[in-house]
Amino acid sequence: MAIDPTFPDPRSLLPADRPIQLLDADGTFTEDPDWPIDLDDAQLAELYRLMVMARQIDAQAITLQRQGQLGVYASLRGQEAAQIGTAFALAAQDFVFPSYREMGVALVRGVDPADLLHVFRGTWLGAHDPAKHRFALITISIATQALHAAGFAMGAKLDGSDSCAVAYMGDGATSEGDAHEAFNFASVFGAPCVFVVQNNQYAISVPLTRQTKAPTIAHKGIGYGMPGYRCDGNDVLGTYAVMRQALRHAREGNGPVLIEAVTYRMEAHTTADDPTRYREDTELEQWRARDPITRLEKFLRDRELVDDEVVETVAQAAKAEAQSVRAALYDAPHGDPMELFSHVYAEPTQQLRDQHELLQAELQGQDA
Amino acid sequence: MAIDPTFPDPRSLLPADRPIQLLDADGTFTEDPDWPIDLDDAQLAELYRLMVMARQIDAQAITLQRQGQLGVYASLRGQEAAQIGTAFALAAQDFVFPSYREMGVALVRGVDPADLLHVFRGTWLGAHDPAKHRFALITISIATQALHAAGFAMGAKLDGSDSCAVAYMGDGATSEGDAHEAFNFASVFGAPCVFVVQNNQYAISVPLTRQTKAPTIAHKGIGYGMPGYRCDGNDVLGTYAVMRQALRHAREGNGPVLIEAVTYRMEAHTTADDPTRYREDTELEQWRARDPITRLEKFLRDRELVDDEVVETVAQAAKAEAQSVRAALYDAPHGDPMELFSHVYAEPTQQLRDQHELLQAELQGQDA
Amino acid sequence: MGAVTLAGALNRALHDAMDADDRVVIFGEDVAELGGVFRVTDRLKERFGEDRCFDTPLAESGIVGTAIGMAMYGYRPVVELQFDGFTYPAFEQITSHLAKMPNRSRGTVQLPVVVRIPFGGGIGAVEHHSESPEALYAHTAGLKIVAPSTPSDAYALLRASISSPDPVLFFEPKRRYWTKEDVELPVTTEPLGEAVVRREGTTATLISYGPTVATCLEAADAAAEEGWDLQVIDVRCLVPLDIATLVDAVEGTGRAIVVHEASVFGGMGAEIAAELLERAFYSLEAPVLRVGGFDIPYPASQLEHYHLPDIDRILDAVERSLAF
Amino acid sequence: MGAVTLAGALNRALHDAMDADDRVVIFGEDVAELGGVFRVTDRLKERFGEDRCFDTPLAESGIVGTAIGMAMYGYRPVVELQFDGFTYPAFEQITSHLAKMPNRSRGTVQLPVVVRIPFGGGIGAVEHHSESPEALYAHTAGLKIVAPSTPSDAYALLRASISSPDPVLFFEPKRRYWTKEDVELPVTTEPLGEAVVRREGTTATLISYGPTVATCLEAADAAAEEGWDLQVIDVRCLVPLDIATLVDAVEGTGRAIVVHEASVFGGMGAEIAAELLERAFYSLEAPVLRVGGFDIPYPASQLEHYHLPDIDRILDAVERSLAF
Ligand SMILES: Cc1ncc(C[n+]2csc(CCOP(=O)(O)OP(=O)(O)O)c2C)c(N)n1
Ligand SMILES: Cc1ncc(C[n+]2csc(CCOP(=O)(O)OP(=O)(O)O)c2C)c(N)n1
Ligand SMILES: [Mg+2]
Ligand SMILES: [Mg+2]
Repeated sequence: MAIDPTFPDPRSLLPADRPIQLLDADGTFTEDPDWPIDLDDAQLAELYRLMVMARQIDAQAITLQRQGQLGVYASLRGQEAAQIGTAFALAAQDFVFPSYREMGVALVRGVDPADLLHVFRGTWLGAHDPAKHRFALITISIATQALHAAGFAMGAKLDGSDSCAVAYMGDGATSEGDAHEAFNFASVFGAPCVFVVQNNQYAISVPLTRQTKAPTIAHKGIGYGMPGYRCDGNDVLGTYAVMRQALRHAREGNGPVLIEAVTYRMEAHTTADDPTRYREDTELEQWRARDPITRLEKFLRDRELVDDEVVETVAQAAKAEAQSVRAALYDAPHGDPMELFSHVYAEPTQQLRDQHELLQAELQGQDA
Repeated sequence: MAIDPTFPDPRSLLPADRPIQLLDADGTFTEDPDWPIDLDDAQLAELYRLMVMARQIDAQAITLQRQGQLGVYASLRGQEAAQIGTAFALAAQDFVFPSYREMGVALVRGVDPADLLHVFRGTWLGAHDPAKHRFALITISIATQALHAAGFAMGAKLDGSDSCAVAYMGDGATSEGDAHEAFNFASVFGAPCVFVVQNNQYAISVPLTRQTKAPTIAHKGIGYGMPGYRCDGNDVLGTYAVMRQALRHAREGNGPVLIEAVTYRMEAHTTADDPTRYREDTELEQWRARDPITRLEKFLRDRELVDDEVVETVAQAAKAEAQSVRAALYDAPHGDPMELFSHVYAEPTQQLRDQHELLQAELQGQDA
Repeated sequence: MGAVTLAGALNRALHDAMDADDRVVIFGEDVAELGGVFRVTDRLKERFGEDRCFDTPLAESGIVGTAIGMAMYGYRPVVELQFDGFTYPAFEQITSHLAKMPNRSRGTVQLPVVVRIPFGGGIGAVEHHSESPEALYAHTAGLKIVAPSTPSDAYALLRASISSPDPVLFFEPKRRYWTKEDVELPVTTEPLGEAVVRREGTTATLISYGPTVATCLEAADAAAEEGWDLQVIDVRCLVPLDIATLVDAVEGTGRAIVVHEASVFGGMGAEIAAELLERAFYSLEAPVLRVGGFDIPYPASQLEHYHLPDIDRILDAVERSLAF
Repeated sequence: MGAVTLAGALNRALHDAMDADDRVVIFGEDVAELGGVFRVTDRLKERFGEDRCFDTPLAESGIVGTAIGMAMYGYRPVVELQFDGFTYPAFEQITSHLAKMPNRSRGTVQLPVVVRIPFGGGIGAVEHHSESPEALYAHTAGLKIVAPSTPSDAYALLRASISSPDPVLFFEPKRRYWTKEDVELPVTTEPLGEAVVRREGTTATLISYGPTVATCLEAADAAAEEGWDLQVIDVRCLVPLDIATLVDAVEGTGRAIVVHEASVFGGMGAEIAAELLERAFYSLEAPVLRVGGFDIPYPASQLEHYHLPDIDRILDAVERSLAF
């Protein structure tokens, strides 16, 4: 009745007392032999480029929403390191199951950001092919995608493949029953799955203290027999190193890992939200000082991997990309309404055929 | 971003390496200053009486089912210490939210066992008044009652009352989303709630290893910032001591506690189940040697609180009680079908009035 | 008299109910600090304190499940599920417990719980924020299902729901939150289960509830120009359903069209049509027709106007009805 | 030819489907070691190994949610939810994902998942083990809903469901698991979406599915003694619903009665009645009547026979229909 003696010391599943951090808020790098990184200069520069790009497109999306071009948009500002560091560690064969805030991850996966934004625009419910970039459609029902990731990973394991599934989710999402069931299924089946919780301190207006009394979110791992890693989510080298280790752990058949990336949502929850109702500017200031891009830039400048010119080039490229996203969306026509009836079933039912006709008649009536 | 320094060492929330045990399988008592007990001789004898009673009525219920008097029955055999030890620590004002296997708890609360069995008989969906003994109706949808307990405890806290809510559940139940949400709500609201998980090693045919890879179920507590206590569920003094402490913790405003009582389901899952399909006799033998009643009896004999005569008297009383339960059920008439339409709403709807009439006509037609 | 929005009327109803009975407590996601994503619970925390109006973790089964426990303790919880599409995680607690507890306990346990649900489309929202799941709940005995269409009804019916000894799912027509009405609150509480004739008419009867009642009234106005005199009935409560009023209406006009946003297949229109068929068979001069959303997943917002029943679709149905 | 039970036919269908396609995997609570509480998955683990048939933790949302992920990987999961009343924890995964994914992904993601659900009452079970929740799922576009009534249909329709590119909820009439039929398996697979006339007749049409088809046939036999010649239609698939066959029938007899165990209010009978009203208006000599369970929580087992539709209740409805 004692704990199985072959079980490694359960305490080894707990996160360390302080979050893993390789790059501090000032951009000072401290190596940690437990969390090695293997990035060459070009890769470091690429991380920087991706983060700047993400921020720029994000800003463009907010503008587009203000101009009535998007229905709503959920900004990732402040979370660039958490997203891009972790996504950068993925292998091509891995499959990502995002929430609605993962434009940074999408960028790394090569998904066209305009396609993602078409969903927020309301052109279509889904506008990219998930199989192509191994990046699922965004998920709005909180935490439900974690189960899809667990199931995908169970499939990968059955099939003997070396794909990992990765679920991205928020701090609030950890409260849902589905998060729990996903952690548990992945762990019971030893499935190669990594759960990346971006703890951005809020679920809309609800702060973390109202979400859980756990010492940290990473402390939830032990309850499933999976390691919980906790890292500074604004340190792109830290998030990369931790994700790299988590993927290796999962890929080698050791089951899932829970990662808590401690970060902050610098913008409103979505463009529909008014955060002044529930949080103080001073908090924002504190986090601004921990900006993930600034610190990476400092680090790269110190290493002379980046100078004013590079910074400018990257900024211009990001602006150009944002501009092309804008062009793709601005006043884009809406989709073909007759496609509403497609893909409900492989073959339309009698009702769908009738309704197809009805809508066609309505549209012709309006034209007439 | 470090763990809140005012937070006590999170590791203090973890269970000890070995389950808490005061009375070993041979009935030898070892005091533990961390888990004091305060029972006088009469109370010790009462624990014994209740356990014998529970076993006897349980056996009677199985017989009644075999004789076609109950539709189905879920035996608690083997779990008497887990149930009666914990329930014995309850205060009158506490409120119990059971699953379907808690006849032992019900006995301690003073619920008429015949009333509980009427539910398994199918006479009514619920046959006792939950408010009277502060014991809710049995719950069959796994883990759902844990949320009712959490909500009740939230109410008690808002009201400034000193009631605790207690949810009983199985090891399998810990896999459901509702268990997770209940642990979390109780903890976030600091509600006086104790979750008693009777880990009887199986959920129907599914063994614990297929239910969770957690080091132990008690290790789930830390993920909610609540202490996880793990005890030998076949030691009635241990379960009592642990529950007493948990209730004190909760009642004093420290929030919920998770208790794992390690025990074994000696019978089939229910009378409809065939356990030979999924478990070995040798396992049963091992657990028979850890029987909760035998060990308490040994202890009481050693203390000279019980002798052959007492044992005989208690056995006779239990048999008499089981006999009266049998009498209350055997060939009892079924309920009044016209009551089916009552209590659906405080006032019946038009449909219900029509259907009431329809059924009345049908019954008259049959009489005619 | 002042112009009151539907959201404002709901806020006032919550306020007045909390004032009248200190067992009324409000909780859900973002209801306290933020005042709800639609501000329906605005300032209630400030006014009544955080014991009476508080935010919960993000878990809908948790919200309804703990509301049940709180009601068993003696409170009258009024909880919010943030959007229609997020009621589904709470489906088991609603269907297996909230609905059944009074009956299975033979009346010894009452659950005076109100679950508020902003529902329906037309606000340009993303997925899962525009659903009309009322039929998914109306099929389960034990739940009252309410769906107001005007500010004064929103007030009156929410007060009645909070006072009801039965559990109530209260569907708020979210695209009508900003609809205004000149009315002095409080208005008298309406009993649950009474439909109301919103407009008298003789050509045919439009039957609706929630957000599409206004659409039906607009359709009736437009129809007047074509010489059709349409009656409009606001059902208000789907359970209990006021069949007498509906039968009365159809006995008058001989023709009925049920209008709702939900997909037609298996929607409330089916139940209403089936009831009218049975109870007003000889009065029906045409089949009861159903106008609703298509039998498809709720579409992306730029396409939702194709999906939602509008004046044209309603009048087309009137025409089809008249052709019988 | 040999006598095959309905449960046996399902077991054989699973076996043959696994044999034919090694992407077919089976999981759920107690399906592997135990072979399912009704033994429908008996010996599949022994035959195909524990990679193809395995037990899961006790969590229904988990079962359906991981089935979706597995299907996205490329498998064809056939999962079991142990009882009708335990489908509700999976409601969100079924309604918001399983049903919608193909449409929202514009066909790029297919979800060939079958969810097996033993459903209905009449077996003397405890609470939540006798529900008929089919209407709660049929209202959501994107799901196919199948409910066989005979062993050979059970085989044929389960094979068709597993082959279907669309997600299917497969409702198994649990009180008919032991019904026998003389049939040689495999039988040819039936396409999903075709009703079948089980008995020809001219007086009136009984329309049913799943467990109550047999009751209807018994009622028709009993009615024959009274000189009534009842037609019996087994709908078999609720979605897609074979309306043409139903309309045909009603054009023949002029009278229809829909029979199911589910509560009448908001049940499938409403949809069928509303469709027939609209599509066969001039043929109806009486309203389409509905015979079902009462609008109450499913009762305790000793009282369930009062609740469930039986021969008397069906014949009483025939009489009422004929009185029009
Ligand atoms: C099941 C469900 N409930 C409620 C919502 C409404 N909602 C959208 S986002 C959100 C907060 C999510 O917080 P978190 O998980 O921390 O992610 P973040 O938005 O901070 O990235 C809520 C409550 C939802 N989308 N899904
Ligand atoms: C939501 C739900 N799913 C499935 C079931 C079917 N079922 C009844 S008991 C049981 C196993 C429960 O195991 P556990 O929680 O360990 O309790 P035990 O029976 O061992 O006391 C299952 C799967 C159920 N009752 N409720
Ligand atoms: Mg967050
Ligand atoms: Mg168990």
